[in-house]
Amino acid sequence: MTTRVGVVTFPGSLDDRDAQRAVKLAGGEPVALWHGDKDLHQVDAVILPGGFSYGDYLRCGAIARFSPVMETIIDQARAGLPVLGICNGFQVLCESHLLPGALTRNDHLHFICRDQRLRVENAATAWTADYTAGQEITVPLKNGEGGYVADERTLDELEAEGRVVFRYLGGNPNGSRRDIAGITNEAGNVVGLMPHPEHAVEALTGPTIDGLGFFTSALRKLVA
Amino acid sequence: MSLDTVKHAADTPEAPQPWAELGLKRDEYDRVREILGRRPTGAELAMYSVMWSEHCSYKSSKVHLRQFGDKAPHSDALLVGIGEQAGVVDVGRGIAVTFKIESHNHPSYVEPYQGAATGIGGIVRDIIAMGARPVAVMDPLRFGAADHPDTRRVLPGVVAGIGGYGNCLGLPNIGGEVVFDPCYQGNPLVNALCVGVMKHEDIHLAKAAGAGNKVILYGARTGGDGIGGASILASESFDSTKPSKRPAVQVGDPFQEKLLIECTLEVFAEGLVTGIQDLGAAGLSCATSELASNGSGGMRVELDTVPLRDSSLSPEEILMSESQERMCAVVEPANVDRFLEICAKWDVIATVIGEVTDGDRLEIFWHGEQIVDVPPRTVAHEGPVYDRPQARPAWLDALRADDPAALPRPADDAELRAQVLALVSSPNQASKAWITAQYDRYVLGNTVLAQPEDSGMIRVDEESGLGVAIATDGNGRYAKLDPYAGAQLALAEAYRNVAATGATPLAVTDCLNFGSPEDPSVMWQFAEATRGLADACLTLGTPVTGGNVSLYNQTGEAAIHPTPVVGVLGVIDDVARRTPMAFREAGQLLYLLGDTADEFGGSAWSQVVHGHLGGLPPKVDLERERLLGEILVSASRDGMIDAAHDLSDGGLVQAVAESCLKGGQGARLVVPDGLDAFTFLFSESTGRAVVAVPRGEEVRFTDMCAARGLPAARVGVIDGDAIEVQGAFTLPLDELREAHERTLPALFA
Amino acid sequence: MLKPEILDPQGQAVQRALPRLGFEGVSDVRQGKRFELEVADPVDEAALERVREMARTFLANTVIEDFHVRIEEVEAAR
Amino acid sequence: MLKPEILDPQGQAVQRALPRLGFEGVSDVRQGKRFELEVADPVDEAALERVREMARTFLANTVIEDFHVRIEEVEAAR
Ligand SMILES: Nc1ncnc2c1ncn2[C@@H]1O[C@H](COP(=O)(O)OP(=O)(O)O)[C@@H](O)[C@H]1O
Ligand SMILES: [Mg+2]
Repeated sequence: MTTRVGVVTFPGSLDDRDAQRAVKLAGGEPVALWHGDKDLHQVDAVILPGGFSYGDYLRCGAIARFSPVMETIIDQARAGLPVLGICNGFQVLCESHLLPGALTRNDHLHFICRDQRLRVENAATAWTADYTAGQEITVPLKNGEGGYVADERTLDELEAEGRVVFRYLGGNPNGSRRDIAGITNEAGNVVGLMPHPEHAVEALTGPTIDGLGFFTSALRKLVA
Repeated sequence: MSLDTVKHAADTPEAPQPWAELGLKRDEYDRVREILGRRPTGAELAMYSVMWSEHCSYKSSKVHLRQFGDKAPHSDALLVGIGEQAGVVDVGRGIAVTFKIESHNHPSYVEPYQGAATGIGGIVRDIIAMGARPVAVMDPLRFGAADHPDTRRVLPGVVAGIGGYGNCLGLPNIGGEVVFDPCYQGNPLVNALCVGVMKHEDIHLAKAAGAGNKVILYGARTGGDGIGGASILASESFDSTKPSKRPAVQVGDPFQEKLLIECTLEVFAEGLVTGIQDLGAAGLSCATSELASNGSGGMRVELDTVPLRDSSLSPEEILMSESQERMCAVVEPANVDRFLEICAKWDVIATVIGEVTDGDRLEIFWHGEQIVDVPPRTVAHEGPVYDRPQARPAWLDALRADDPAALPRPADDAELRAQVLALVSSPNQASKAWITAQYDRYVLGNTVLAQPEDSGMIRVDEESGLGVAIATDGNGRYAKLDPYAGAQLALAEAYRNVAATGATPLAVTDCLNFGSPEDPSVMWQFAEATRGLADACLTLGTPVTGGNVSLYNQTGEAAIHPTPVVGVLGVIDDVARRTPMAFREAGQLLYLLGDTADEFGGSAWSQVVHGHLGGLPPKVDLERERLLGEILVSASRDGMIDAAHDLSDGGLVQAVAESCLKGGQGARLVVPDGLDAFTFLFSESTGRAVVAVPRGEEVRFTDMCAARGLPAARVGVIDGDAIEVQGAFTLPLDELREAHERTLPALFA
Repeated sequence: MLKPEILDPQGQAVQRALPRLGFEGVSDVRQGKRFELEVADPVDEAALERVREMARTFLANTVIEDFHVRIEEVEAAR
Repeated sequence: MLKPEILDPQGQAVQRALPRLGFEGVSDVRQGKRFELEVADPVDEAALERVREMARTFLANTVIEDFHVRIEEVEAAR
């Protein structure tokens, strides 16, 4: 039986099809989930994709966070369901308080799209098991509000508990505190990051295929 | 004053009307009266005045644009030709592609962010109205001098607006242009191109056939935006108690547009639509009259059912409003419920505002009273047509006589090297990364090539790898020297850019940006350019499928350079065989394809080094372009080249610099026999490209060129970490990169 | 704030979300920007005029936005 | 408004630009959001509390932002 990975579409989601393609290339079965439907249709994991849910009006992810599907996801995530939030999805996870901190306007005030080098700091989460700690990968980054902020105590806690999953290399692209590109919750099942692994799964269209590991990690973990 | 009904208009033939303030000429107003057999109502006057404006009726350009149809080369690939919102091209495997370019110049000067954003919004709606899913956008831009203070206001706003809207819609930006020239100071050009993909059977045309079918307006509520000056006059003269402030600026809502795209594609997919039309310029006036006119002719609209954002709007204003993110569909009664259901799913407001009738009149009612009763064709398609006087400009001979041959050339190798650095760091030739980094090029996951490349390339079929490539080009300096040749050079360059990536050019869209048509010398430029483009399209076998005209780009007496921007679309059966521009592997040999002559009229060198514009632009040789294109496509198909970059402004050295920087590899260049280093590096002769040939493929490649009669000179090798022109100078890549990349951030960051 | 006649997509999105979150009875929402400028000296009429000028030429885009300037004591600012 | 300890790049960019435009003497600029909610009924304490709740849970992200709520008569609103 193949592993079913749900990809949520909110009004304004953009990279939902890309996330589905990445799941398929990794050998899983993508399942489209609709924001207005509370039912997760027996998926084994969920991806909150990139985009501009509700136009990113108010704050990125703020309106999407209150959608019916998120109610279920928040419950299930607390119970251990693997959840990956990419870019806008990361913002939704922070707004939902599944992950601490918040994402703010890039310090240079521009939207930025570039190929970004990252270091995998934690290879023990549900979504990074196929990497090794310290490994460097390059995947696209594209956002206008990607600056990760949290108070010092939270930052120290994240560091101490090894919950910083990715750090920017080769220049901080947005003013994120401590070069943080992605984090996880205490249990390691919920991961959020600003860069886009789903855009680095095919040599033809991505700068690398370094992103594939996210999706194979989750599948392997679930099958095991 | 009370409602100006049809009956009231018939009863008060002598009531004064503000036709002049609305932009109509005396004889145009008289024609409206003649058509109707009475004076128009206020609402009718509003409709005629916007629909007969230059922008909507193409009244000055129509007689010239006809050539694109009359001289169109035969093409089996053309499924829908010129005349619809956008042409449709068959790319094989049952897939069709539609693409079009449009201008949003003036609004972007007034309010750069919103002007540019709504420019993207408008062109995207054109594409969805054809039934296609938009898959990419491009943005050819022109600004005033790079260091002018107002450019600091306009450029960052325009770029943020294009990014803000396009990124939020989820459309990758795959290319465009950025050109600076003082002639665009008060008239920046913001052109936007969108490309969409559909199945052959899904092509939808804008028409309202079938009496009883419902007319549904869906999308944003109608507000008072974009009515501008006309509305102030209209509402003041029709009813002076109304608040007269109507914003000329339209604000875009990309989120609403994203919903509109998904919702529209879903109603198409379920076959619920008989006819469809986007609301752009002239809003409901345009949509209702064009839908009716393209159908059987009759339509009845209850204007008071239109959902409003501002309840104080008068019927005239509702008809003229250019509120964004709206569409109009014609739907069979049996499908209406399902249509509304899908709209509700996407949170899109949808309202039945009328129906198709079996008459031949467009009738509009306001709270039960008739305020419009017109033959729709007379509004939409039978506007005035002018063959305006043309005169070859008096200054042209002097300009052409000012030959760049007289300009001093570099005296020694040190000066040559300095001029290369000056060229690659000049605003027009410098890296555009500061701009393009603000655009998402990855979304949708099908972008195979994006900036900086010769063309953008998108995969349209994941199974087979079928793809399309698009490039846009235009050189106002060339066109100023010779508009006929200038338009052809724009086409030739875009064609060459598409071929350089390995795609076969198929079709053309164009945006003709000119000054005032009432100036005979501008009109002459326009006539020359359209004639040149039509002739060249015929020779190259690439029909014009659609486009846009933007006139009155003029400050006082001074018009912009004539600026025809040409977009070429090509097809490639497997995107895995694309040819990128980066030099990637040391040891590969570099060949210069084509002939290099001493041609510097309108060149980047003459502009950067001497601030000069004069002489004649480089010679056009379309047969050569076609041959070069064939060689580039064959070489890509047979794996004979690893990189290709077309030569255009800045010449060979600019192209080599870009390919080296992109690939992180240096190059050793040798000046071929019969050329001096200066001409070799800077000449802008057309029909040329530089290619990198892998070791072992040289013989096969050069034999092919020789057999087909294309000159191919070995000019160097990929090697090291500098550009070295043997016997002249060496330029380390680091120094080159710094010079190339610092310019725009220094000006605008 | 955006002028009343200008479309405010952000405010609209917020307004549409409110009933879903259980907040009824809000008939319109408009979203704008708020700037807090800290100036050391007591704010006299001349200083205020300079701030207004700043708002007119720089902080607000008067093509589409209105603004108003208000003085707050530091304690009251938050 | 962003909490004082959170970096405000927009406010900073504004502050840095001011001297270039000839406006001196502004020691700090912070940029935040302003919402105007229109409610029909007279705003009593219960209604105000609902608005505060709305701000706390939705309009502001209290992880990084502070807010305050103020009543304005419609005429005074602009
Ligand atoms: N405004 C823009 N938006 C997107 N891409 C752009 C823009 N301006 C330039 N580019 C891209 O930068 C690259 C270099 O531009 P240019 O030198 O004008 O190309 P060419 O000379 O081949 O036409 C191209 O890939 C072009 O598409
Ligand atoms: Mg090129």
